Amino acid sequence: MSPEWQTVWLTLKLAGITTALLMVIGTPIAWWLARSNHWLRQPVAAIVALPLVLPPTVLGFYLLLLMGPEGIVGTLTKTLGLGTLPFTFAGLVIASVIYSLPFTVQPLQNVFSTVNERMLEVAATLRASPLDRFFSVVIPLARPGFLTAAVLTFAHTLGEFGVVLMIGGNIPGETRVLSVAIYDHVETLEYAKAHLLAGGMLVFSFLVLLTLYLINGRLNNGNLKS
Amino acid sequence: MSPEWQTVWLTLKLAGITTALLMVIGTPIAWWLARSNHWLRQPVAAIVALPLVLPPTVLGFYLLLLMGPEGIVGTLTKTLGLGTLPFTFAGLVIASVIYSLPFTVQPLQNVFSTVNERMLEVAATLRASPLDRFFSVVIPLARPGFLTAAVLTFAHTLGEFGVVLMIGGNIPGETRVLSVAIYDHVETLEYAKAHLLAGGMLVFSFLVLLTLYLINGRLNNGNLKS
Amino acid sequence: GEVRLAVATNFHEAAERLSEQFAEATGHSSRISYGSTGKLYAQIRHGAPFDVFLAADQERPHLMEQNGSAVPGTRFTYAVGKLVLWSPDPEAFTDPVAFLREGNFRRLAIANPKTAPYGLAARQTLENLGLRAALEGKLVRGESIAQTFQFVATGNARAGFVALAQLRDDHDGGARWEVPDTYHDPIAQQAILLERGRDNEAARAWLEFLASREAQDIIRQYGYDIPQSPE
Amino acid sequence: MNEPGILARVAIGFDRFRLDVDLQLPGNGVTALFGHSGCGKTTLLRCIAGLQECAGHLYVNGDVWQDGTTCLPVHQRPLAYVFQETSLFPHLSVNGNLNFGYRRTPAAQRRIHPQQVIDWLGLSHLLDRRPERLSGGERQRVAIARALLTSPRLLLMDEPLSALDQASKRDILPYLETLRDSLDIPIIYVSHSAAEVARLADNIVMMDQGRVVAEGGLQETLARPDQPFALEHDAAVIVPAIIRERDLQWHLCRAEFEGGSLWLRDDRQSETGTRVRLQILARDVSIALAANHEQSIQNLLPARVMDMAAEHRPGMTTVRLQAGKTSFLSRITSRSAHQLGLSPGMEVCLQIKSVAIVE
Amino acid sequence: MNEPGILARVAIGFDRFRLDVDLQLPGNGVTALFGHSGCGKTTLLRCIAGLQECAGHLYVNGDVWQDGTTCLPVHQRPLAYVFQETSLFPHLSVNGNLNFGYRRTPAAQRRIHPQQVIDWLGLSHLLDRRPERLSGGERQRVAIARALLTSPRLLLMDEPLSALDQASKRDILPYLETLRDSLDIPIIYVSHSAAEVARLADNIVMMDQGRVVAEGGLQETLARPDQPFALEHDAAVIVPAIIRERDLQWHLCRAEFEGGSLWLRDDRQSETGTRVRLQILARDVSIALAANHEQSIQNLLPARVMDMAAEHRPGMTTVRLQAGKTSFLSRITSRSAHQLGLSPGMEVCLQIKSVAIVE
Ligand SMILES: Nc1ncnc2c1ncn2[C@@H]1O[C@H](COP(=O)(O)OP(=O)(O)OP(=O)(O)O)[C@@H](O)[C@H]1O
Ligand SMILES: Nc1ncnc2c1ncn2[C@@H]1O[C@H](COP(=O)(O)OP(=O)(O)OP(=O)(O)O)[C@@H](O)[C@H]1O
Ligand code: MOO
Ligand SMILES: [Mg+2]
Ligand SMILES: [Mg+2]
Repeated sequence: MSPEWQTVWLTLKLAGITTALLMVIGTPIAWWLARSNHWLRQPVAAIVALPLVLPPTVLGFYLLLLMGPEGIVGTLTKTLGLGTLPFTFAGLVIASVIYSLPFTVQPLQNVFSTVNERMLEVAATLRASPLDRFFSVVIPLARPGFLTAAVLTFAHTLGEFGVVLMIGGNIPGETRVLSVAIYDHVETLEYAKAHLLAGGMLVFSFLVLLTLYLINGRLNNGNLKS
Repeated sequence: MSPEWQTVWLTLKLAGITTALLMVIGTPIAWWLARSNHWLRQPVAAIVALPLVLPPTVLGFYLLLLMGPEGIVGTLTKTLGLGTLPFTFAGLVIASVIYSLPFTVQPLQNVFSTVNERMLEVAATLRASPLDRFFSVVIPLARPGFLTAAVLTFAHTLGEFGVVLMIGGNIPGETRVLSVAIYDHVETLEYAKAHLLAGGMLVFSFLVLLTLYLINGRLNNGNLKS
Repeated sequence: GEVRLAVATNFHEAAERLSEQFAEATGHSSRISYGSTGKLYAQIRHGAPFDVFLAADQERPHLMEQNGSAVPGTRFTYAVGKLVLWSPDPEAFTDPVAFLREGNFRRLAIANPKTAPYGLAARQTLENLGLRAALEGKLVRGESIAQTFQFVATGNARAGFVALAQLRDDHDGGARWEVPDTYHDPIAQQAILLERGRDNEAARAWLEFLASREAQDIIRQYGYDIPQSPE
Repeated sequence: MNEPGILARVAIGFDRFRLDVDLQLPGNGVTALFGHSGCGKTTLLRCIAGLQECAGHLYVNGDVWQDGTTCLPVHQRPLAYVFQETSLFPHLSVNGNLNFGYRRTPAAQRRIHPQQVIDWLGLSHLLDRRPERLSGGERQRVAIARALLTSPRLLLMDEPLSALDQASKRDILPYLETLRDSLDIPIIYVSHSAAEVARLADNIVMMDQGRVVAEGGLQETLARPDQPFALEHDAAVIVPAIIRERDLQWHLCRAEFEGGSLWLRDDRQSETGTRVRLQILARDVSIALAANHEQSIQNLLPARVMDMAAEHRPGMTTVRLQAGKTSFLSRITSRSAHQLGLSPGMEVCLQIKSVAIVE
Repeated sequence: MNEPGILARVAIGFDRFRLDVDLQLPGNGVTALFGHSGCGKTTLLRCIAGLQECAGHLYVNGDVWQDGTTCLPVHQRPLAYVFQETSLFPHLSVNGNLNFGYRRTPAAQRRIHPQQVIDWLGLSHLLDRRPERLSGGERQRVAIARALLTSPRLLLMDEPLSALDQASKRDILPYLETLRDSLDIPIIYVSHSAAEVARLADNIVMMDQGRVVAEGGLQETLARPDQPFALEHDAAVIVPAIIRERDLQWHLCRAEFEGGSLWLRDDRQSETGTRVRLQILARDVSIALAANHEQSIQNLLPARVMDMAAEHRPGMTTVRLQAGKTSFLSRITSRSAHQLGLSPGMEVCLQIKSVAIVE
């Protein structure tokens, strides 16, 4: 694989894995935030939004501290025999997950809070267990939220850059993703290459998004307005 | 005003103005995207999400090209006697608006699509004009979406950095915002100052978010689940 | 008057100090924006309101002279960077070349040779030691020399090539090896008067001041060399 | 076009359903809309309200609401709509819901005021409540009140009372009657309850599969023995009468009509001289060859058989009779009709077990 | 605890409302839940279903659903619930809605199958439709079908037929009767319609302001002349009988009961020998001192006055009479009662205008 395609592949892998992980992690958090009455609800909601507030590079710097050999997380991963996370793909994924968490949780929480309680009650009287209800009622009703969450998360991880730069160390084939590559080209005045990569990324993303929205529109066909 | 407070003030001003503008701009776009059946709907939805895909610095670079003295927008603003936008506060605002657009539009579109059509019909039979319906029915019913949109937009503009750095040029008192200042401190190894600013920003944001969520929870009090 | 300076990040502290002296000496004030050389270059090309550019290399000032964003003939080397192999752990190495050759470490940090002059110098050093290929797999690249420093300072890389200007004697002890300047091309940092500053008296004054003996002393204190005969 | 009344020509098609209606309704009074589930009643109301785009024209008391060129948007049509399903705003309290339309009605046009409807519909203890904390019937009452508070010039009601118990209905119906009379506006009322219809309606429209299969004034239509309405069990005639006498001891009053008089319960304690409307269900009317006073049925009227029709369901016959100038319906078994030898022109005695004042 | 039947002790308070109920219901048959709007019917059903947390205990046919220590979650209670308001899943087609509960019912427990209910409720042409494209009545029918398809062991129905026209009701009610008999499960049925109740219920519970004010078997309760039910207009007795004779020419049949026999419409074309349940409304029963055969009322029965009670509303008297061993109610004006000199023990002739088979 040529280095360019390696970078593209790595980028898609990172964005894909991050999005998938966040859907799994974010959904229960969002559900709890939307439905619970626990007093910790609001504080947790506020904490979830915090990664957004810090500049990505700065967030990356703190993650570097935390996950480094002298950081809390680093000490832990070392004792677990996992080594340290910075400059590894796993480290990138973890950093991206933390940074993109709000983009997953907020839209989901949002749409979960608009799911009609009555529908859950009906499902319960039709023998659906809580988990079953979640999959058979909440997820279909909350589909626009899932779409938004996935799109925001994926796109944001694609474009995400500060954190990745800091945690990744720009190792070709391991942690150099497209955003970093484009950035490099801009920094070094290789504008033609930058235009090419940026243009390709835009066109590709546009097509992916368009396809997603068209499929979603087809599925909806007016059904979610009721 | 000391330079630090100037930076804080500038940051809040930027985030505030951007959020306010985006609420105004994003709401009709989101409404159209959620409700229209125009064939342009999906393409526009995809375009709205695109600013996310590019690394912020790269986006900033292209905005610089566009709004610079030789860019299309720049030529326009110059003939209008407005000068060029980069390196001005106005330029920063415009760049932030473009970059944060998806964070406003997506959650709004999302929640708009879950607003019960019947409620709008009822309001129409009760003499509410389309605009009136929007303010008296849609906005209250979509409140969680507005909250999410505002929080994501505001927080993202606070932490936003690549675009701001590129378009703003890091000019003290004019375009140097907190995120850039923290970044500077980290870059120049002034860790103590970086910790202070980052910590302050986190605590402040946490408190603001918490307050927001608490107020929202109070307002809801179970009313949006119906 | 006021001069607006665009300064490469690695020169940040020195520039702050210089502008204080400059103000005392001339009464002119200065407003400093920092950034990576590449970014500042792009901004200046697109109308950024800077009068003077203190780059981290000679390539970009040279380009500017050619494409008309700067005033020809005002370019000169104000500082020469010094490359250091550094590790915060004093035990890390005593014989730096042996240390590099043995390669008993997981990560070695350098700045990105494409974007940062110090990175280029670091790569040349490794090439001259004949270790570039051997170490390629262990390199992590910081986007700027500052990021490279952070990789090392946080312990995530065992050692790294940083700028001498970044090390404080007081608390950045550890093991260090000042790379002899025979191992790499000189890291010549050049300054230039920008078109916007052509008629700014303060801008010209700043450049004059930057070349002064007083300024050179300060620059040296911050870990740079002064070129023997300014070009 | 400038004549009073509602002229509605409405056509619209769904996948498997087509509504095609051409109606001319009086400009005031209640028109009952009847028909099987799925026959298009709600769709017709939605077209009239402008909630459903459709082809056709619509003139209401001289105003053009829709024709080839114009189509008034919903909020500019001075109508009120009580939806078939609950439709309260979840983000507003009961009070907020009530005021929604009231606030948007120009003060000069307000003819109904909050306190009135709150009293009528018994809502005073609910005003601060959120809709989700109301019972089904309470919600429905709030929806009715909210609609009335816009002082509409056309009132569309889609089964407004179906969620209510008999007692609530009994309490609310008189107010709807008052409204009908005092507002002088047309009301289109979808209901499956014959009792409600007989009580409120002046006019009946019967729909089937998207078409109007019968329409007409309440009295004429009900007095047709072959009536097409699915009322059967509840066939009735409506007789205008005047209260002439009250028996305070037994809580009875005597109402006189063209052709006789009837005793009935003095429910409303109407003064003598009051004009009333009596509803007499065909099932409450039996026929004897001669008057027998030794029984609990006290309303015995001499009458003449006019015509007879077998019913849709076998075994029953509806007989139309005339007492004086007034028509009555009697529903008896076909065997009785045969055994009594009933035939048009025959003189008999009507036995009327029960009479209700419906207005 | 292991005895059949439902033992429900339920208490819960809202801001201004308190439900406090202690009920013992039979383990099969229909219990009608009656009461004014807002009296707590829905709340009671929700507590039984487990949708509303409440204090108390609940035993259903020997199973513990709730007591001090356990509380079965909703989905583990083998019940079905037809909600008062439409509750179809908007993201599923009619078919998807129907199958939702069916798929989740273990195959061995399925006693009702999709094709059956689709036929009963006339849904076959709607299966692919989305709920928002159904009429109000269609939605309600789908909701009933969906609930039945879980083959529940307790069926809770909150005004299931209120959105339906008379014809649809007439079509559906027989199936509900069949269900009641064939499934051998208890059904709790909230309804405002006396006709539905009289037809379906074996048992009546009357609520007011969160409390049970009366309960009992349908027959005993209805035959009390001072009956506390808000039925009044629709007071009736239910008489078990056997079809003895059919008059095919006149579409009539004769049903014999303890104390006489009655002619009625041969609606169901039941074979002779069939056991039926007759409903006789008090308003259809008049009283004569002697039999008069020269009239359309053909069911004349000798009977004895048992007792009399003035009604809640003045002017009317409900008289309980006995023909053989069977009780009847007659509703007449108090003046008639006085003029005929009715008193307990007196022998009179019942004139019964109309009889309906309800089972
Ligand atoms: N949006 C739609 N798309 C397709 N078919 C529809 C739509 N809305 C209604 N229908 C169909 O049109 C017919 C008429 O529906 P409508 O709601 O007018 O009936 P209705 O007379 O009000 O019935 P009900 O008494 O049950 O409320 C029904 O057969 C229904 O299935
Ligand atoms: N969540 C709630 N919070 C406060 N009050 C409530 C709540 N739910 C119901 N109520 C009140 O409790 C009472 C009983 O309500 P419920 O729904 O059980 O009545 P219902 O008998 O079903 O009436 P309907 O025939 O009108 O449906 C009503 O007065 C209602 O206002
Ligand atoms: O000052 Mo630099 O251009 O980031 O090494
Ligand atoms: Mg309808
Ligand atoms: Mg209820």
